[in-house]
Amino acid sequence: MVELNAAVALLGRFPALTGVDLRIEAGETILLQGPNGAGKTTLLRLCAGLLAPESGTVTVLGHDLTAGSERRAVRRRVALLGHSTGLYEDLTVAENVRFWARAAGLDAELSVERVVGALQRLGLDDGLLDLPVHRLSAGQRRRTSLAALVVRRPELWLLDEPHAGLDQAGRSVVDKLIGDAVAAGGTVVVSSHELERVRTLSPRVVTLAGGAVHRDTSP
Amino acid sequence: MVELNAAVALLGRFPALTGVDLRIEAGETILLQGPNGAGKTTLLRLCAGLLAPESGTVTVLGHDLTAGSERRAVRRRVALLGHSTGLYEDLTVAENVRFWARAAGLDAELSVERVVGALQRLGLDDGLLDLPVHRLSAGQRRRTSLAALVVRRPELWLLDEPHAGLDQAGRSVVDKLIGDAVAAGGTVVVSSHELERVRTLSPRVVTLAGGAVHRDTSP
Amino acid sequence: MSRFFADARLVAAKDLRIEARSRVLLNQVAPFALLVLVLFGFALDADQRTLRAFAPGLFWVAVLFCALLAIQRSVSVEQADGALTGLRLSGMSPAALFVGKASAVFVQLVVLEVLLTAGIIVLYGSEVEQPLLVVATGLLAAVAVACTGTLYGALASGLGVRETLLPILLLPVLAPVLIGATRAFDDALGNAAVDGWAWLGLLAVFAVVATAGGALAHGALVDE
Amino acid sequence: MSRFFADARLVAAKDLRIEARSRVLLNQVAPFALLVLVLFGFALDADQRTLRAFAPGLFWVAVLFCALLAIQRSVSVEQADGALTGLRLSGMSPAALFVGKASAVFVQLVVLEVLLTAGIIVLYGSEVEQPLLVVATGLLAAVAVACTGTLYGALASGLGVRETLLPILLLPVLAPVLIGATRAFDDALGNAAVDGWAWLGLLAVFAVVATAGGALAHGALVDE
Amino acid sequence: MTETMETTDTTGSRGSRLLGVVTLLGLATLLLFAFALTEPDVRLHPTTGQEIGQFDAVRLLYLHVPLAVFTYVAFVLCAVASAGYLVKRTAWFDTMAYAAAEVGTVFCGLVLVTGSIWGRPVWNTWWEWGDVRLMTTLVLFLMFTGYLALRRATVDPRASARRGAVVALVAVLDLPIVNRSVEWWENRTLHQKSTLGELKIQDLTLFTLMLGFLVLGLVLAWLLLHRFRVGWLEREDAGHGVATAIAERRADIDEGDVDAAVGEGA
Ligand code: HEM
Ligand SMILES: Nc1ncnc2c1ncn2[C@@H]1O[C@H](COP(=O)(O)OP(=O)(O)OP(=O)(O)O)[C@@H](O)[C@H]1O
Ligand SMILES: Nc1ncnc2c1ncn2[C@@H]1O[C@H](COP(=O)(O)OP(=O)(O)OP(=O)(O)O)[C@@H](O)[C@H]1O
Ligand SMILES: [Mg+2]
Ligand SMILES: [Mg+2]
Repeated sequence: MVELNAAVALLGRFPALTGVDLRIEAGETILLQGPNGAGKTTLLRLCAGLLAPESGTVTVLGHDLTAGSERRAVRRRVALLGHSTGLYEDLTVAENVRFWARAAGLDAELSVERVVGALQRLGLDDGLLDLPVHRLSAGQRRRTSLAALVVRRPELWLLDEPHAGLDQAGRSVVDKLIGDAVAAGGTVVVSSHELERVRTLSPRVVTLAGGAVHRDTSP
Repeated sequence: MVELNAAVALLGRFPALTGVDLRIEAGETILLQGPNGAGKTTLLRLCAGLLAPESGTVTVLGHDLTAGSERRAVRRRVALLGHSTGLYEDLTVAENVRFWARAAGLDAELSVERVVGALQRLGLDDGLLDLPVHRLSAGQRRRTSLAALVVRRPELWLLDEPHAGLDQAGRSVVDKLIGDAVAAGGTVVVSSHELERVRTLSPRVVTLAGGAVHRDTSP
Repeated sequence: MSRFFADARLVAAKDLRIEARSRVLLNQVAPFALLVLVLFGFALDADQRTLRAFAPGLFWVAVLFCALLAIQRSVSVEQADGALTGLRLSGMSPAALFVGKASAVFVQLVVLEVLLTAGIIVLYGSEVEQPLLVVATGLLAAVAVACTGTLYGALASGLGVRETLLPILLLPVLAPVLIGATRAFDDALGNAAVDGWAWLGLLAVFAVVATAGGALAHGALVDE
Repeated sequence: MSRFFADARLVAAKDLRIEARSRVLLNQVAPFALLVLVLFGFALDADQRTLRAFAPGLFWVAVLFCALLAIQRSVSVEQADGALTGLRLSGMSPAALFVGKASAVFVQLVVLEVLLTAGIIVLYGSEVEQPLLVVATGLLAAVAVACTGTLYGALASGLGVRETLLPILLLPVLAPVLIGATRAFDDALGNAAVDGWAWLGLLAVFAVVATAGGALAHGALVDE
Repeated sequence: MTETMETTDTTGSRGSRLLGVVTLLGLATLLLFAFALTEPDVRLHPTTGQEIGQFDAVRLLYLHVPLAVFTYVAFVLCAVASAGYLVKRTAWFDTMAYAAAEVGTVFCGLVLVTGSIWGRPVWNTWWEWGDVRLMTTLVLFLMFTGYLALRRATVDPRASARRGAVVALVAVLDLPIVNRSVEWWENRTLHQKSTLGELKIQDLTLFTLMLGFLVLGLVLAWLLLHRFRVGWLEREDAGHGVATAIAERRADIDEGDVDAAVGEGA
């Protein structure tokens, strides 16, 4: 599913990943932890095909990401929740989610249905749907952003601190999302600083430090 | 110290606070929780003098914040950690903290000393000090932002999700900061979604919902 | 192919909707356009005749400045909160994205050109002698500017200094458009005995190259 | 009082340091300024003599456009990551903040003016006949533009549409500066028989009013 | 409830409706006088005997001049109200300032339009660069366009009021320049100087001009009244909206949801 061998990635000239070896099987859920600046965000972006590996090999969903065309190909098959929410401030919550559904290539009918489902699952109720995003609170934005991911039903989920900013109900929703994704055959990589919370999701915890895998509690 | 009576605050035309009654004594630590969109951020901004109350009364550190001049006066006596970090991207970590120390009115010598102390406390080690902020990871930014608060030694600390994005070590640092602030006679209001973590800090938990105090476990 | 156009339409519709919500074009860029004409009037301190003689050039300089604003805005909409990353992950072809963004800019430019034409007629006393040439020039130049601008917007995007970088990247490239369109207007407004239609040819070539080149190169930029 | 100047210096130094790091002025605004001169050359398609006659006006239009960029940047530095909130909480007086930000813009404008003066000498063949008048005009106009611009930057700040709103708010107000400075240059470059020193008086009045008014009004805006 | 609905349905009252009727009748009368009853400006050249003068174009006088004067009135009102707002910070001043700015901008636009149309036959151009009065009037118009753009772009009503007030106070500095420009720059203007003081126009012309002042004054008052009321009602509506929104928000709180959100009680 995902396989990295001695993968090095640069941000500017800084080696944010210094040689990562990691293997993730289909249907697995893995938890990524590590100190601030360890390279978690960079690793997720690398797996999403947004960065080119400097050296080493990165294979995701069968694509060898050293080639630009393969990086492009892999992107549509993964979903990445990043530190920023990727929403259009002047569009409403519903319009944003609808746009991202259509942008992912869903046709009009299918997208309507999925959008409604996603909004409900994220607990974005009717009062919020027609608010422009710039009027949302931090957690409401985050939920909208998650809804825009959920409609895509990707094969590989890369979630960078998905619980951040969410209230307890929101956190349970995220946990449930992850559970459902795995049940539907997806693979999930979750980075998080909240281990107590996240550890219930999977026994496998990968600790990054200094841009490399420091410990891997493979089962 | 802080006293709100039926305080209403608008964001645009939306009543983000619908009538908050709250009293905080000097030297107290209170934890603010509540669902996404409950109004936690708005309450903290109101207490910092950044918003004008629409109705009701807000008294902070003896200033009645219905008057513009009082809002201006209270601002220099509080410190607010918000959702955004308030750093200059092109300046280095050290330069940013130094600037904010000087901007708070510390003279040159005093600020040097405090800046060094603050950077150390936040675990921003020498390698990072001369990096421009745009090259930091999410958690490193957050630490820098906290360091810029710590140098001010304010009377009232308003911390909006101070643990968000920090690793375990960072979280302990924040807990220690709060403890030290209280020990030095300060008052601290902490909003957080991570109650398991935060509850050790203080027995008093105020739950906001719908822009008002829903429950207050005053001791 | 149908996915291509559906995607392009989706993106263009999204940008135009954001435009309609924020009213930036109507409330701000349009007044700015007129202002630029007025400033030229002040600066040249000239009589009506001089201004009329220079009207074509000033018109197109004004269009370029307004286009800069429109393109800045088009880029910053994607940048503000990292939406561009989302688009890169969406599987949409970069060419479709390009066509969509450029179309939205094109529509806005046409509106601005109509307004500026009214502006030079009233303020500079220009007279439209060959309406067809004016329309053709306006459309082709708008295509050229929209496509080049969208491409260069992508080049400058993601850099902290976009606001200032974009002008210096874009303006030199658009110099041929400025010259060609000015000459064509010189003819169309009866200012000078040049063959406007020949210059129109230049514009057409530029527009075609910008569209095709932009759609191709955009992939290399956005899709990295 | 000494706190006032210390704060103003702190802010100005910070802005200039950011400037020095990002090199926006040198690498981007300055080339843009020259580009604008060249574009005018293309657009007017005129011989050296015409260009020389219009050089003062074109010079000052170019300064205004560059000033817009510099001011946008000065605002966006505070806006990008919510630093303005920090400044409001710092207890710094809004007047000191105003003076600091305006000074940094002033310094940048002076650099640009020097560059553009070289530009019109080389590109348009202008000749400086009264250096003193040129310097005085340049300095006073820079003060006027920097102060007005900083005030209006604060007016437009925090609005999503700042990039487009600022020009239309600011340019009409600066029309007197454009006219006054152009006339003064007309005299100083020996283009027309106007009394440049009289126009300089207008600029001086404007500069004083802008500085005082700006420092006062800034409080009402920034400090809410 | 229904009663408040009725009063908030309209911005008029019996008085303002009466004013409206009078204004409309006045406008009709003015147009009748201006475009039918008064004579066109035709004189014979003293030596050649040719017909000279402004012919029918002169009829714009009756609109143009009163419009210009009432533009002044509206903008001064706006500035005074803005200053009042900055001192007193009350909604009344702000609503008045916004209303006066909007109506004044419309009037100012009409001055420009009637002036241009007049200039076309008389000066043989729509627009004359270098004419100081024209330019200063245009700048005035543009500054208030900016004012309106700013107000529309700002969601927070307080920020909108405050920022608008600053812009209005800056913009109004242009007014004296517009008015005095023809005196200060005598040789730089085609535009008429202030001649109303030394009127030597025939009776009917004078009467029509005075009628123009009266009627356009009424128009200004009428528009201002309604624009002010619209603004006021919007504000009140927003006020009611806030009360309702507060009630709704508080009613919306669901004990169970809150407990779930903060991870309690489960
Ligand atoms: C776009 C073009 C024009 C503009 C912007 C304009 C503007 C103004 C303004 C602002 C005033 C009020 C001046 C004051 O009382 O302080 C005014 C008055 C007047 N205008 Fe115009 N005007 C224009 C064209 C014309 C033309 C073409 C004529 C006739 C040839 C004209 C004739 C007058 C007259 C007779 C007055 C009254 C002067 C007095 O006694 O105060 N205007 N105009
Ligand atoms: N644009 C950049 N240029 C150079 N170095 C960078 C850049 N962005 C981040 N870095 C560095 O790369 C390293 C890894 O960053 P990354 O964002 O992947 O960390 P992270 O594990 O996600 O941390 P956090 O928990 O704080 O989010 C950090 O040490 C950081 O200093
Ligand atoms: N600019 C705005 N205009 C109008 N309404 C807003 C604006 N910003 C936030 N709101 C609304 O105000 C309410 C309170 O927002 P606030 O940011 O205070 O919530 P919060 O408790 O901090 O939530 P979170 O836990 O998600 O950070 C939310 O319901 C939100 O929709
Ligand atoms: Mg990270
Ligand atoms: Mg919040």
